[in-house]
Amino acid sequence: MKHKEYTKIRDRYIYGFFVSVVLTGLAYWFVVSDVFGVGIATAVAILLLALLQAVVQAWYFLHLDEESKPRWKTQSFVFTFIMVLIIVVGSLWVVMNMNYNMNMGPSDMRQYMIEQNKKGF
Amino acid sequence: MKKLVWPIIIIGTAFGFLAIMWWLVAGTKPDVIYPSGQVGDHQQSLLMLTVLLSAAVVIPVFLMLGIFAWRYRDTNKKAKYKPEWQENVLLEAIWWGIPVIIITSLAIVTWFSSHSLDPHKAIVADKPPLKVQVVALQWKWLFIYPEEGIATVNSLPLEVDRPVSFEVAADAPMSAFWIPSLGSQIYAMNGMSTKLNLIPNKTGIFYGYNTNINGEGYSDMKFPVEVMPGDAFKKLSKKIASSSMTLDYNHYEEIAKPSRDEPVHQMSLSDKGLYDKILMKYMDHGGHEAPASEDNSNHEGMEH
Amino acid sequence: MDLSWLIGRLGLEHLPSEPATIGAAIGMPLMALAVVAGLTYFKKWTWLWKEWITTVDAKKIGIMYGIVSVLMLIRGIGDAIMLRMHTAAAGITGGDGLFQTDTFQQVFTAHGIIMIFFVAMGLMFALINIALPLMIGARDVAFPWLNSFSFWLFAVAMILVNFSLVLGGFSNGGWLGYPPLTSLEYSPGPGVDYWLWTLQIAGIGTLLSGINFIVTIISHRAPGMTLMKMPVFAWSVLITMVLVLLAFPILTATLSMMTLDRLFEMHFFTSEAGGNPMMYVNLIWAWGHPEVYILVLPAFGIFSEIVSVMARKALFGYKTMVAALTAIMFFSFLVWQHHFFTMGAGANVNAFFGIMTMIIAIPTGVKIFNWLFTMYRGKIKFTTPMIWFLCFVATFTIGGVTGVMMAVPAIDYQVHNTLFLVAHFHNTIIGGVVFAFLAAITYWFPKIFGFRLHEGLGKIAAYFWQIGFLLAFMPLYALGLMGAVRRLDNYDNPEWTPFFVVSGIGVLAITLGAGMLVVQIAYSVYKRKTLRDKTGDPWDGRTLEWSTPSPAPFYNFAVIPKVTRRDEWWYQKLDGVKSLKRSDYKDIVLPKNSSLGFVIAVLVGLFGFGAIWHVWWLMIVSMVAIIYFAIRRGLDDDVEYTIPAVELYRLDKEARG
Amino acid sequence: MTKSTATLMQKEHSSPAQLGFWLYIMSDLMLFAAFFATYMILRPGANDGPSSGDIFDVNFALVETLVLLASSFTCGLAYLAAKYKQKVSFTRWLAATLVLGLVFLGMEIYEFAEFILAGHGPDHSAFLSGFFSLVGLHGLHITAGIIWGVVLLGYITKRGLNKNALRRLGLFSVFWHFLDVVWIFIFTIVYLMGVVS
Repeated sequence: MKHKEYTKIRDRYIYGFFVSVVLTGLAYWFVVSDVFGVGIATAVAILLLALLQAVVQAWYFLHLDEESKPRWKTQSFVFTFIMVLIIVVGSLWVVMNMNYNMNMGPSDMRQYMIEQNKKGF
Repeated sequence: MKKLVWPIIIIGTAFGFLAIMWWLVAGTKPDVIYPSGQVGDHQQSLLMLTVLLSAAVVIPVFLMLGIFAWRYRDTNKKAKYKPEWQENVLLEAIWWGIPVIIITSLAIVTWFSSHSLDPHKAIVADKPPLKVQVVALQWKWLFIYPEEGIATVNSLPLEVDRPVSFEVAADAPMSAFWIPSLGSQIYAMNGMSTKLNLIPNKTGIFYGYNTNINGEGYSDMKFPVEVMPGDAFKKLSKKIASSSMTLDYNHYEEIAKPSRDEPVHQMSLSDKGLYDKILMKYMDHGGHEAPASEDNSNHEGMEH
Repeated sequence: MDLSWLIGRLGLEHLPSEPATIGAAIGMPLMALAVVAGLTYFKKWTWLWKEWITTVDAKKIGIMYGIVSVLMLIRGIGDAIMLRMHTAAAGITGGDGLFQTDTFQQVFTAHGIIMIFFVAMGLMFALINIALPLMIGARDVAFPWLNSFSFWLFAVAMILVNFSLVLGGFSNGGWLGYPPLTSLEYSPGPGVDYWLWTLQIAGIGTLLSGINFIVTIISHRAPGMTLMKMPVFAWSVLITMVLVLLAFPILTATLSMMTLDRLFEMHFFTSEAGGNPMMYVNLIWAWGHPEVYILVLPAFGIFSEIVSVMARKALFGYKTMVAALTAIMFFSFLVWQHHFFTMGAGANVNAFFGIMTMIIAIPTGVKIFNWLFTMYRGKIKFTTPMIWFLCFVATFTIGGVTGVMMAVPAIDYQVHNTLFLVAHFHNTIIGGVVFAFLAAITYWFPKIFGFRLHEGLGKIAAYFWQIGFLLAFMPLYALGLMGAVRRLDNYDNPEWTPFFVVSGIGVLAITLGAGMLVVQIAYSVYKRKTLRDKTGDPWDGRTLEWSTPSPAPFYNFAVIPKVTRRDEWWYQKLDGVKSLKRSDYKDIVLPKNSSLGFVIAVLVGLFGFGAIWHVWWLMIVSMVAIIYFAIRRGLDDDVEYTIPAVELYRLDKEARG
Repeated sequence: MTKSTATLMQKEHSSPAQLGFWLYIMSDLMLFAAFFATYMILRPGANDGPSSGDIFDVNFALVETLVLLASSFTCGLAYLAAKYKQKVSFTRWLAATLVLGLVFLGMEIYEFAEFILAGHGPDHSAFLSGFFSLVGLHGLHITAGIIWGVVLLGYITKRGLNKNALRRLGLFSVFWHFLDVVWIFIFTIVYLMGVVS
């Protein structure tokens, strides 16, 4: 006794799964075959794909689109995401800035180390 | 009469307290309020500015607190009582508006002062900057003067009206290098070289401290800062440069051992790159050759 | 005979050597023994187990939070006395003060942890558990069992921090010990591990309570009470719990990384091998600043209630107060870098965070003006809570000003980590948080215990707290400007000695104030007959909790009231209170008591103890037991019991007397 | 979406347990945010050991991602079957979810073991500490999810798809979907961006 709704919801899951697989494959393809070359462009592209896939999953798998009026779950999800961005981007900005100022960040340290080796220390 | 008991107690206590504070503070010259360096002067004037700006908020709050509490006490029959009066757009506009104005002006001052008093910014003066490399050790300070070729422990001789460009690092838990009468403090950390620029404008003996706890002897890390005229400084640095005790990496290892209440040492510097070697202690265990293919053409030299 | 497989690094060498700590190490077990002996003598063990250890009634959990907090307040003030007597003695005798440096450093670290985590957070949860469900017309919190489990995590963490006195000592790195000082390289001992696990366990308990109270406010409000008809205290709790929900995971993450550094020698925050201690400072303050707003926002909520009731007037600008709370919630996550302006960040970074910090001062200022104008054209009763409010406004305003001063990076370069900073945060925490919670204890005491606290003694206690605070901390502002750095255990500048002596006298005055509180409670218990609160509404209140009899019955509301407007109870009294008819009583469902909250929390404590002393088998066994009991609780379906309407009607008649 | 299923979905979406668990998920997001930030800061700190480009195998990570995505899909089907009281297909789908979860966990443990045996354990450099802790934290969550799933399977086979079972299953499926969302960002930020730069 398969309800019409049963198949409708199942089709949503299938659709959601399919879109997610495509997005993952796309990101993988960007990286493996250097579609945008090495560097920032690829990083931004795959991050956008990740964000898109997160929204797709939240929409299809977590049923956020069917929430009732005050929509507490969607509001809290968006607010937490903003806070996650503030913490991650804020921390990166602050600590990278300090590393740069002390020009002794780990990557600069590696450069500095090479240069010191040349001088035979 | 009985109703005046509490107001008298409160006002009496307030005046008693102010008298104690006046007795304590009168006659003392706090370093931060009476600095002797250009950076410290700017910071002192900023402090006074914020006191004035916040007074515009604090004084009305204290006045209203006292007046409203006294006037609208329940035993005062003359006072009007309007229990439902809970909204007033004009009043809200005032105490959102005025603080916004005050904070905006303070924010503008903050933006410019943060850039002008940025410890990384070199101070322009007629004399060339004196280079001092500061190393925070376990519970003492090591000062290296690469150009004069001398090093001192727990004492910092400086030349008056000559900017000093400090490079601050550590070989100890996170510490902080601060001379209140000259201005800003900056953290000293292992394997990280931070910049600080100050300028002493008055001669005399001042004191520097470590403001970040780094273990047992943290309170003993107080050091004298002797600011002297140019020629006296040259004579002193020549005398130290010729002293028998020399500082090389091995002697440095001796000094770096944890100790408290370390007396002042003055030595000549035999290894100019000592400061970089101290930094390298915490880098990726240098020693083996980096991969040959490493292309470092884009590498700009490390400016000291 | 290497027993380390059995007892890890436990050993007699970890017993205390300093006379003061030996005294505490003997005194504390003796007190515990006295309690055990009393319980056995009066045969109260079953009563303790049934009524308290396994209870899920929010009010009882609130009382337990309160008892633990008051005990920890006494210990915290004891630590403060040790610190100030040491610095005063170090000045007078010119020597090294009363205690060894290591003990001094452990005392101020323990003082910081105990005052913030066990007194401030403890009193906050005590008051929220007591007042919130009653205020929003709820029968209990959303997850009663989770509430009991959170309390017992809090209690286990308290036991851990006090047990460090007996064995192993505590961290000496300050209340937020920065690596590399607290990394394995410089502090290999168990002290730092005690600190880590105390914070970790208390932090998880707080996070779970945060979730609990958000859901309570969102889904357990009385019918008709929309968010904008809710009391402002409930708003402050909702916003505080959102901050807890988003900030405490960062604390959990940072402490876990530090634990991994210390247990498995990883390199998150070590200075060598690529680690970055600055990341610890950045993360711990990303939690640290929201934490201080978590402490102060309920205090704002409490004073909004007290001022409105004592002035017999509706709170001025309800919408603005809620808008100010929301603004503070958002901005509190944008300012954390002002705790390390002097670490070496560029001018842009410092300026940005400095300006953000100043912006927060605006909504805080607005709240103070709204309180003042609630007093305007009111009829003010100068009861003890109102006295605390007057002390709060006077003290907190000074703290706010020095805060705005330190928000300017250029000034902070001169006053960071000095006694000026110490005076500032004591100003905002004692002047703001402690004054509010002491006022709230007096305010809600009759609702829980059925009798009021003695007014006269309360006012004297407030008087001593205020004088003690001014004497203890105003000299520190001056000392900070004279170059005195924080956490000094000896100094050789004779000019500073009078300041430290006056500050020592101030701490003694605060101790007198705290002593007066204990005397007040004892005397009020003795005089509880005359101080009995018969009406259930001793302060002529405005919110729903005053519509229940005092002491509030375990079911809070026999019939959940309908709410039509703000300050519902005030207007019900004006229109004449309609008494409940026999037919209004319905069957009600209440949660059953459960011992699993206590059991799992004790197991978590054992896991932490095992981690501190590297007793690996204890960690594994306790983790397995935790998972087992968690699953058993998870699958337990029989968690509620019903009270039939008849029984409820009888109980309610009895309670209304 | 007809009215009946909407109310069906809506009724159990706004219960306190659902809301409380959702808020726990939000706090878990912040926990992961702290580990992500630390990983990104410490990534250059390779302490002369291998950097991200040297040791990550993107193909291996892609397979892991698809496995977890599949298990998230089957978990959705399991919850759907349970809601329509189809016990047989529910048991099949939930078992599939748990097996895929175990495969994912096995692959992850294999990768960790491979690194440790090659001498790149978490205690060798900050980058490795960051990597092991971030991916390990997700692994711990997956392990907890699998234990929860097994217990649920046992409970439902014994007591059938009653109201309590559905409530718990709803929470489990939200937890499992959330883990897949977090893994998307781990796959992107750790593996893909590790190989790119």
